[in-house]
Amino acid sequence: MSEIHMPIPVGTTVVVERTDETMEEMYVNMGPQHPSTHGVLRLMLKLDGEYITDCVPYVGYLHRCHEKIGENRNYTQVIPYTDRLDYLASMSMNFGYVLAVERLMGLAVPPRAEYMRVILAELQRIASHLIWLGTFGLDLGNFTIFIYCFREREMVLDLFEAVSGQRLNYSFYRIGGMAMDFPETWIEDCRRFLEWFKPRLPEYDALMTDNILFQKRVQGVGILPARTAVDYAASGPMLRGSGIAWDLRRNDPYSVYDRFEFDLPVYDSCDVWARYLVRRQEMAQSVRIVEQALAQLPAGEIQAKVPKTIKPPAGQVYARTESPRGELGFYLISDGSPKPYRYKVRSPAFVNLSVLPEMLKGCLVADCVAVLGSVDIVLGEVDR
Amino acid sequence: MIPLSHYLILSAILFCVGVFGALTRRNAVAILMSIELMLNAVNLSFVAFARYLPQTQLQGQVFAIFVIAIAAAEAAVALAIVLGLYRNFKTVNVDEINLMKW
Amino acid sequence: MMIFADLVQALYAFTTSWGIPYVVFALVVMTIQVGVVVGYIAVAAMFLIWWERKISAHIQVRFGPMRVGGWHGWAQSIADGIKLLLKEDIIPAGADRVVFVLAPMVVFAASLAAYVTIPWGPGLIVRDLNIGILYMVSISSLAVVGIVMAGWSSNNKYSVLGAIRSAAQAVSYEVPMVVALLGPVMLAGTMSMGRLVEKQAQGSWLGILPGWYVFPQLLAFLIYLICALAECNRLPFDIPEAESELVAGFHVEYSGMRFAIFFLAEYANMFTVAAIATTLFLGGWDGWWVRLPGLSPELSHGLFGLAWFQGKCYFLIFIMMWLRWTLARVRVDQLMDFSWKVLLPLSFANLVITGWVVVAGPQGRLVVLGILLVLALTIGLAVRGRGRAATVVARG
Amino acid sequence: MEIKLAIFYVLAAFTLWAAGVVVLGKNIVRAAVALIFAFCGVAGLYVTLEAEFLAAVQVLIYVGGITILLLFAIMLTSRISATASRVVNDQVALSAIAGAGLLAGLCYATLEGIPALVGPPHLPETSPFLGRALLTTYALPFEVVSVLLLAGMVGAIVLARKES
Repeated sequence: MSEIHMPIPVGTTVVVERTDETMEEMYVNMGPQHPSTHGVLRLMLKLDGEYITDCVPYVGYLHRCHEKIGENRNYTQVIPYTDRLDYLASMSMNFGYVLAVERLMGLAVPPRAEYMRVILAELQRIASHLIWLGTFGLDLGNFTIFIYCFREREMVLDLFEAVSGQRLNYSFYRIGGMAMDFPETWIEDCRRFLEWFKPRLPEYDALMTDNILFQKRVQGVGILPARTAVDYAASGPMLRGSGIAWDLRRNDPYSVYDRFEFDLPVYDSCDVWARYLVRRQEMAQSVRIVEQALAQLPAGEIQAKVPKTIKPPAGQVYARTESPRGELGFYLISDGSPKPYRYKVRSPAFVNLSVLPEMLKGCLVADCVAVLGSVDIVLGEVDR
Repeated sequence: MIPLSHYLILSAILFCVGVFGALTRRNAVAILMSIELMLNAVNLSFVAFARYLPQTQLQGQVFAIFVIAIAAAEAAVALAIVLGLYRNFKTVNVDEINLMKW
Repeated sequence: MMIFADLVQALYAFTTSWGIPYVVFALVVMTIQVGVVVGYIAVAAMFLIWWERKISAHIQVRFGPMRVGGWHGWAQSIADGIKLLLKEDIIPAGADRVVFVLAPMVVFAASLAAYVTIPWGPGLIVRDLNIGILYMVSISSLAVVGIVMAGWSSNNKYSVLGAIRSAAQAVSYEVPMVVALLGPVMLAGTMSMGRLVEKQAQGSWLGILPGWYVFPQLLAFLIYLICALAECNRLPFDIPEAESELVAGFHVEYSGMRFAIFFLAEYANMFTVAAIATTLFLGGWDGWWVRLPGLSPELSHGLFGLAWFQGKCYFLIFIMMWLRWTLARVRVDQLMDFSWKVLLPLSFANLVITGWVVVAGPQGRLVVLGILLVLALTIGLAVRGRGRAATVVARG
Repeated sequence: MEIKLAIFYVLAAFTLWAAGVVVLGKNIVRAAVALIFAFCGVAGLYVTLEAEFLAAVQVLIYVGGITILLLFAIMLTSRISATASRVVNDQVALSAIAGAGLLAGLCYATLEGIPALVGPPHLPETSPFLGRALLTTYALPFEVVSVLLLAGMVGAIVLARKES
């Protein structure tokens, strides 16, 4: 048997010799074409029977030089590229980027635009968590929840379509405001959706949370101690599932998040179950935020005055927002020209993914998909 | 009616095939399989006698059941031994496992 | 059924009158029987595939197939079958060709052979073997051999993992399954499928309930159903082919016709286990019947029996499908734990209690006592298994 | 009558062919598959001997249990994509002689030592009889076998588990 060619990262212990394999020590290549790697992630698993003794994630199959492209476009032109980062939460990506540019320019955004941003970002969080819940159910063999979640997500996408004309890559946020105001009756539609959506959450509970088989699959699996989570700079639901109450919307409030009342779901059992519950509760909290924002929504302008060609003063900025997956950071250096001198994305999914091998050691193959599902990666963001 | 000798000779052939296999195969699992063949051959004789000697009150079949039960226990233990061998020697070829030889 | 026997008699008289030897006659009868069974499996499997798609769709607020054939896409399975037949038959380069080709045949032959002793109606059975239920159990245990062969010969690690899982699962679940089946066998005092049904048709429980063994043997029935799910590799026990973990498990390298045979065998197996459960626990073809106008009582009974049997079987299959589209998949170690630590002790308890009741005589009180004891055990175990909730540290 | 004889010959040839593959087959998995066929052939022979119960038990235990275990062990111990270079050891000739000698002896004993017996045309149903025999006359061996099985199970677990 010839040895297969594969790049082996320096410092890893996985050595690939296929000639001598038995079930006692076997290497399984999971992905990039695998139903549960959520895209083109590739995991090299070292198995002892069904138990995983080592795991190396290989990323980069979706790399498209996002950051280099960003340095060759002007500030406004980068917005559509950010859509493609986390294509399941494009609104949040837009949000983070325009916030960074606005901080760089020292630009104040009209209040109505700020509220619109929060409403859309929280709806986006609901949509993103719905996809996560559906695919997580699928990973564990429950197909029905997938369809249920997609039904609700379609409704969110309808709302987004009514606002922006797009269903996936919205490019709706603008530097200094929003592209357009909400269309007529949109606010009523949104309220109607929220009223419809709230009773759906107990339905998901009945199908997933309260199901003993599901609980057995996720409890005590993929343990991520708080210390390890902090060491790896994990963020978002990963961190909150490890018992650390850290949410940028609360700990480093941006936009108008300090004006809303919402709970921070934190669970400290550090397993897949905790991360599941965090995301599950976050959907309810997002509904609360959207409701408050709709109630407080002020009238007025939606776009600040910005020059035709945006030339931020020379300097640097790091703006971070809480995307559905965790801390999304945009780091920009301006040299006063219309294009960013340096543009860097701190992508939450990539950082969270790096903890995966820690969580997988000693797990079964079946747990692998559960743990990976609980990380909630989007390869567009991981690979950039 | 098929003569009893047919069954007995078939059983004898099967048994000897098993003996040959048990003596010649290198793989421990294959040796085990040959032994299972031998046990089956014996069972075949038992059942044949039970059919042709009704005055024995189906003793042959009863014994065949015992043989099957013991074969199951034997297989389980033997396979555990094979696994243990494999862990220690990284092979299950019995002629390579010769630590006790000098 | 008398009609059936009469038919065979008439055919025999006809052939002998033409001077055709008995061998030819026997072969012809056997061929017809096999043809009928194979035809039934093909049609039933196609129906089940379509039905499962409809059930899953309606559980998931969809419609499922709606186009092919007009009314609710009834011809979808036929179209899919034709598609699979016309697909390229691929054997992977590294595969062990002989075993690879043989594996689907073994699986299908196993599920086909089990149909021999299914009692379709009063007297309507291909061969009423006196070891009927044992035969069915042992023949269906052959299927796992085919699965292991498929998994190994594909030369794919996912399929090997699937095969290993399948082997472990089959070995574990066969034990409680057989022990659970012993309950009704002990009550009836026979292993023949036909006589098992007749015994149930004659008796009655507490004067009002039909004499089906599901009432005194509720626990055995539930254990059997769970084991049957595992035996058919259905969710929540479909770990040998878990698509989100092992892609497709043991049949990951199969395509076209060979895959179709695996698929067909899966649905044929579902019917087999439903038929076993119906025969042993739900009284088989036993049920209410009237004489149809213009037909002899025997024929009407036979037709009603056929309908009852089919109805009960498809009801059980519906439950299996319902479970599949509601539950999550269990993990391989949980599967083993559940079999050895829960099902096996329960089935042994059931066996002991049943034996005690059988020996003690047909006293209604004892039976009820047994049921209660067993139910208490079940509930106790189920309650004990409630999951622990994670601690919440939510802050307002 | 000739049909039964023909069936016997077919089954016998099938069983012996499968046994031959078990003993001489190069590929260990194919040998195991052939072993399954051999077991099924023997089960068929049991049916011709009107031992249906034993035939079913044969399929259930040997095919559904022991061969699965064997395949399990093969998968755990042999390399996943390798063919064995040499399957037999150096004693082939000696073993063949021993086997042939044994066969000759057994055939001689069979043909000369055992009278041509003629059984009854049909046996009564065997399973009730076997059940009664196992729990009365053979109760002690039955219990001993069950203890043996338990010991075997415990032993197998102890031997196969990893020290961790």
